[in-house]
Amino acid sequence: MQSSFSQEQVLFREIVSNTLRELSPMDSVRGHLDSALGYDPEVWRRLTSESDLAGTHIPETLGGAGLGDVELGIVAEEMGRTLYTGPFFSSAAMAGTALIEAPEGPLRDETLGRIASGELLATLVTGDLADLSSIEGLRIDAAGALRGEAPLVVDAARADRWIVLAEDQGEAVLVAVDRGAEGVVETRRQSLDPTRRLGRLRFDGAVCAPVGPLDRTSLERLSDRLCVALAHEMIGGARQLLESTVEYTKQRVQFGRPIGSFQGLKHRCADLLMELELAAAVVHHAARVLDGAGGDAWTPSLAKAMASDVYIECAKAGIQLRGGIGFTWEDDTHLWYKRAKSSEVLFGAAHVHRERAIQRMEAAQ
Amino acid sequence: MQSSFSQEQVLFREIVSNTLRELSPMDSVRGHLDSALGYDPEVWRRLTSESDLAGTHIPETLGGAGLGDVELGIVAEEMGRTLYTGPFFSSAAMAGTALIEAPEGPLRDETLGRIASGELLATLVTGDLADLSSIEGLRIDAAGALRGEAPLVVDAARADRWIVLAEDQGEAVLVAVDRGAEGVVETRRQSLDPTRRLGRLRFDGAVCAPVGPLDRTSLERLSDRLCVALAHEMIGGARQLLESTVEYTKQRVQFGRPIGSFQGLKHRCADLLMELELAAAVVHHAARVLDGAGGDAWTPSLAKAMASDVYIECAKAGIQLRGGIGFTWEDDTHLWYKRAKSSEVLFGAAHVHRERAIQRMEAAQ
Amino acid sequence: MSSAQIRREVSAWLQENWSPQRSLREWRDVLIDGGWAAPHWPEEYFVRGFTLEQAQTVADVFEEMGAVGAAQVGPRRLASETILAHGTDDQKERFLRPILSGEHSWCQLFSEPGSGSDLAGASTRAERRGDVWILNGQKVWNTSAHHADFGILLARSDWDQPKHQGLSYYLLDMRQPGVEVRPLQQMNGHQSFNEVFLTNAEVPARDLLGGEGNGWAVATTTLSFERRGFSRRPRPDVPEVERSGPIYAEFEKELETANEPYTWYPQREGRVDLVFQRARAQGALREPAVRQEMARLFGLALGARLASEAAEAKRRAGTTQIIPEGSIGKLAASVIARQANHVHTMISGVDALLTGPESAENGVIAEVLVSTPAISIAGGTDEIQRNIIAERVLGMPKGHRYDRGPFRDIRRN
Amino acid sequence: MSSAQIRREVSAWLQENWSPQRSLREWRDVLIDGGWAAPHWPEEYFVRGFTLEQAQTVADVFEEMGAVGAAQVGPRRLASETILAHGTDDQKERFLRPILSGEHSWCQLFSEPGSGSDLAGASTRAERRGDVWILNGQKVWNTSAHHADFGILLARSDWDQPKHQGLSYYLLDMRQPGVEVRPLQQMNGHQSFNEVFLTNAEVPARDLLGGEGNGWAVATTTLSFERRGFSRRPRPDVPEVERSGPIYAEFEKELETANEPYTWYPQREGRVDLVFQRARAQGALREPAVRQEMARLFGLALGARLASEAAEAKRRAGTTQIIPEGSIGKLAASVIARQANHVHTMISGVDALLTGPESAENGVIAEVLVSTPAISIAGGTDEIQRNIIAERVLGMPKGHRYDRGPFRDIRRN
Repeated sequence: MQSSFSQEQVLFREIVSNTLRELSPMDSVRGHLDSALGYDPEVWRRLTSESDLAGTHIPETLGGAGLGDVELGIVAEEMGRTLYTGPFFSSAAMAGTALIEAPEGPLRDETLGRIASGELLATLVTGDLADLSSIEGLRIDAAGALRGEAPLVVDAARADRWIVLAEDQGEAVLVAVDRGAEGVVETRRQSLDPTRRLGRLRFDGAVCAPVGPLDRTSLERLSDRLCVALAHEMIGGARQLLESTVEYTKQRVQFGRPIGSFQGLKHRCADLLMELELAAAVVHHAARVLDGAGGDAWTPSLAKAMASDVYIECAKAGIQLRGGIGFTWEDDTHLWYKRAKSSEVLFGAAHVHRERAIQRMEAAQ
Repeated sequence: MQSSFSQEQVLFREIVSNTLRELSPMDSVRGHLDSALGYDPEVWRRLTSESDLAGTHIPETLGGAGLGDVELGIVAEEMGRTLYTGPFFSSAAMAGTALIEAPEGPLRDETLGRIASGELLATLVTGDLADLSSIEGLRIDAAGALRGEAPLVVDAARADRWIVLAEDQGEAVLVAVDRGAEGVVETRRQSLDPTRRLGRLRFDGAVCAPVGPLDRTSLERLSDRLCVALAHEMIGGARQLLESTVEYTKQRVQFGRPIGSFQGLKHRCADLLMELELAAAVVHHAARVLDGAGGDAWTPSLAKAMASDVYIECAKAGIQLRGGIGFTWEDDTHLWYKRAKSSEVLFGAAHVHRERAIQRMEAAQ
Repeated sequence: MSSAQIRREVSAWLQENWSPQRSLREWRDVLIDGGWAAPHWPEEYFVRGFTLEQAQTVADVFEEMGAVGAAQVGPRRLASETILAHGTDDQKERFLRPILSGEHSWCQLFSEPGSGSDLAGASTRAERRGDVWILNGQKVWNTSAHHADFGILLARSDWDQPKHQGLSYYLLDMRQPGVEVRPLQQMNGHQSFNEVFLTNAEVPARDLLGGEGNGWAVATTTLSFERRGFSRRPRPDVPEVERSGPIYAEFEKELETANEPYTWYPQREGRVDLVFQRARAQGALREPAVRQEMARLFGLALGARLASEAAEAKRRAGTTQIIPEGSIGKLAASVIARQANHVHTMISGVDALLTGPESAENGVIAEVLVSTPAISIAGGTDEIQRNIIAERVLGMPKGHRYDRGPFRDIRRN
Repeated sequence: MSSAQIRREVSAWLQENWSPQRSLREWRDVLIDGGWAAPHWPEEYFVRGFTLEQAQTVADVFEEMGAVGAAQVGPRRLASETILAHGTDDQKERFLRPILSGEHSWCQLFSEPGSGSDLAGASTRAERRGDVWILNGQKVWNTSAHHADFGILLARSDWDQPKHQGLSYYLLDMRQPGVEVRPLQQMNGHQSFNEVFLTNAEVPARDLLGGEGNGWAVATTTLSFERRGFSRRPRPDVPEVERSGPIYAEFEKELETANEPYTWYPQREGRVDLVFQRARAQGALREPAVRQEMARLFGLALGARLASEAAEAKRRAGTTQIIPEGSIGKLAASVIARQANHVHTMISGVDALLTGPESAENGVIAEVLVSTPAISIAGGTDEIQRNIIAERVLGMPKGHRYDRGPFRDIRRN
């Protein structure tokens, strides 16, 4: 029960899906979890230079594919399915989308071009990862230098360039800080989710290059777009989990029968599939709305909330229905579970987004 | 898994239970649903004059049994089980408890005595049935007369005497208005729950007799006690529903087997029983706390919220597991369902009480 | 034929033939003879063999021009589609036209007190005596049976066959002494259904549909149309052109009679449309806990609408076969209705104690509160939908069956 | 004997015998010979035949006086209670005393990769050769197996019997070449369990417990003690008297070793105790949606505590038989742990992204987030508990069994 994608979008998904399954199977993901980088650089090179995925939603004029939020969502969804750990989400989705929302200019355009080609890794730095439309915590001082702390930065250590959302005389601005700049203290932080790396950045009058201002609309749009991209990643993960769990229940025999023949398990899986289909429909719709199909301003928040809920439910079921083996380190299920937990709170938890959706509805009335 | 009651309390429950089952079986309840009174006066006479139930928690010196909230709860629980429709809850529990919380005095004492004996029916009248600790809507004017509207009054039409909670110069007071007093407009209202009758009372300078003031503590205690009494009624109803539903699933055969052998239904019933046992434990505990066993001030609200949730879940399951027959008028299940719906909102819905419980916890810290 | 072509052709035909001054009966004869009464039917039956999507285009043009279509609502459509699929030429000749014209109304006689979820467990007895089948038993949940002329009926003609193989499917004349219809009241006060008692009721042998012992296959066809909403009431759209003329009064009356059992169906679905305005009016928009539950509800409702649109598009493009994903939509509708009930209760607060015309929204909210339990039962319980989803969509293995072997040996109530 | 009498007697005996200057081994000998090591055991085994309630009184007095009791934590108590119930005199003579003294530690070897929920489906092979049983197979989820001296083990001694009748129960010496123990890491990083591989491991015939083919009945005894919490770690109460003396160091070390696998168990239960203070510190008390979920959690936790106190009282007064209501408490613990996880996540917000010593409460919250899934699996899954509640408490009928007949013909992985 997929929502209606165009022929091209269906084909695009198929290509992305096949590429990821081929290039980044689970043993590759697991093999790099503890490596210095946390991902296979060769796979990333091929995903960018051969498949051009990093430029999916970056304008063609800047070297990207010029596609929209629907296609960005498709990539995120398939990466969620395969639990891809490379820097796509931080660099292309987070930093990329922030720059796209900024006014055109040489620094923005050059950065976007290099993000698209994969030669430069960036990430988005904000003072509050729970609310992307907030500009608290980081500010430009009178001398034009950057001050403040970003306590949680996705892929901080991987980025060559930090795209920082800061406050400048009450307004939101985007500035760029290159790795190696003075006045930056970077700390690696221990992430609950081993597939999502985190760091802390302190800026004590760091030299930064202005990218441009972000007005209220752009800021909210940025938040909406990243929530929707993340929501895609989540429903991809949820679907993978549900499928693999159902498959497990068909194979696993207890009491002389496959456990998938027990009605208690069947009903739980049926409920999850229903919940997933509704969430997926809203998530896909939200991307179309962002792509200008028109629609209601509350869909991004509903999408994030619903995707959060169904992902964590699928993750809990994934462990539970596997029994003890699902709770072991050796089994893969816990990696999705941890991704579900980290995605649940990233960019704001479900209850925050439910409240925001109602606020948007009130504003629209 | 009953919480610990004393030997006397266990015996008391047994007597109340047997009495109600004998005097007020389901055909008697249904037989009187559409009658003018809505209950069998002969049954009420026997419950009061023979079993003294109306005086359960009224002081012995005034002719009651002098028992506590635990015993009041036991009566309410057994009446919830049998869906008793007589004026116990309005007269003994609601008006009775309000008077007990008021300072001693001739009018209070006389009224309590006559409530205990069953010869007088009273009910509690407040401006806001959603919040018993609110005194909005009804006030004593400069001439000492009662003004305002009580939009929802339980058993308004049955009462010989209305015990009214009103505001007098910023303070809460209890006054009594006798049926027939001038300046009172009484309207019968159509109740969703045919086992709980409702009316509206307008007082346009009605003559009233002062009973006495209620300070903040008494007012909150009144609210707590009635919430806990109602919560008992609710878990009684929930248990009856769960038991009868489980019994139905053992008898009803579909696909060549009792439907109770389907694991989907088993797991649902098991979850309901667990939820019910936890709710019942909290409800019983709340009564002990009120009776002075000591304990936390938030238990009454937790009790009301948990009882609401489990009652409505048992009611939904009661209909669902019976299939089409459960949705018919002829079947009894809908009467419990409607009682569950009315109890859910009476004295404040579950979310209101959950919020109140946390407020009490904060206050206690 | 393209959509534009169809539009042109239908418009031209209506320009020439449609007149609101005709009687309903007269007009329907013109309509049927003109071949526009059921454009998705095969060409030998009045019509054109259109796809459902093309047929929708025809309906759209009728709607735009204010023209009245064939009689469609209620169980009659289930009957006509099933007869079309399984009937003899004789049956089609006799039954289809009066259905389209509105002359005959029909009811469905499948469920029994002992076979609810387990429809194939029907134990109404059918015995052949010469040229006549004699029927004895009880049916239940029969919408419109009290004014139906005919009924489609499932009965057991062979008790020694396994459950699904001993059933036959009959076209029953309701106007006979052996058929007694009694109204059945629901917990929400409506009487939308009936019980039907059969005491030596008779069906001529020629009105057995689809052959003896083939009843389950035929019933499956009916059920597939039911699942796809063929018995649904038409949505109460505001007409786009002014409607005046005697035919409209007749048509409205026909609709009213047919729709009468369904007036509470929107309430059964939870009336999500009323939630926001009610929350605002009652001040519940100030309550964060209510807002949380509203957002959950709106998310589910949006998801279900989007998913069903996608499924609908799939269906229109495709065939008449059962899409098991329909069960996901059905299950979702239950979840949504329950959540809507919950939210309406939170919004109403103690006002939820009331019912009737003086209660909220002229009693509509109260009707929601006591009607939503039906949606997870009627037309296949939630439990059955979950089984279908698990087994047919997710491919999980079936459990042990207790109802194999000769029907007379199977345990039943 | 009344509680007061017991108190007097125990106090007097401790006054006379207890000294924190003794070595642990010395003291335990005194304790066992004095008859206070396991006061609920029958009189012929060192002890007094007390009820569990009386035994608790004894334990209370020990606690108050700071006296060290018998070695109790971990699977050793499951072993001792089972041997007491089913052992030969010889077995009781050899095994019970070293358990009480702490000399021997034990582990439980029941679960297998192929038999988790379905414990009776064990397929570890036991073959008798002369005076010795030869064991081959794999066990899993074996707490403390890496330092255990002995194991209680369930294995299949007859493949032609039905599932529950072909099992036997063995007392296995872990210190032998045929037993290999490998640690098993969980998703929360702890290694509380082991896998145990048996390759021609040997058990002398005299260490078969309860008779050949009687393994399931014996295992049921063990499981009933497990369900009643006999393997639970002692709660970390603050000692009521000052504790100084060499014996405490030894005792602490014994406890630490035995408790090491259980350090994350409080986190598995959700750490409801931390919720309120965390909510206040994080500012989450200002969020109404969080308050709602907190109230739900506290209600469930209060209900579970009260219900389990009531059940505990019943147990202490009564016998050792299985109380099926225990399954309600087990199921409730799962619901509570999940809700606590949810609430901790809401409270932490993006701080829930972190783990390790620099994360909230020194990593405890993060450990909650990745540990609660275990509680609904270990010691009988939620699904099994629901079956028990439905069938044994509510009396709902059992479904079809697929595992009848000779074990070798039953389908398995």
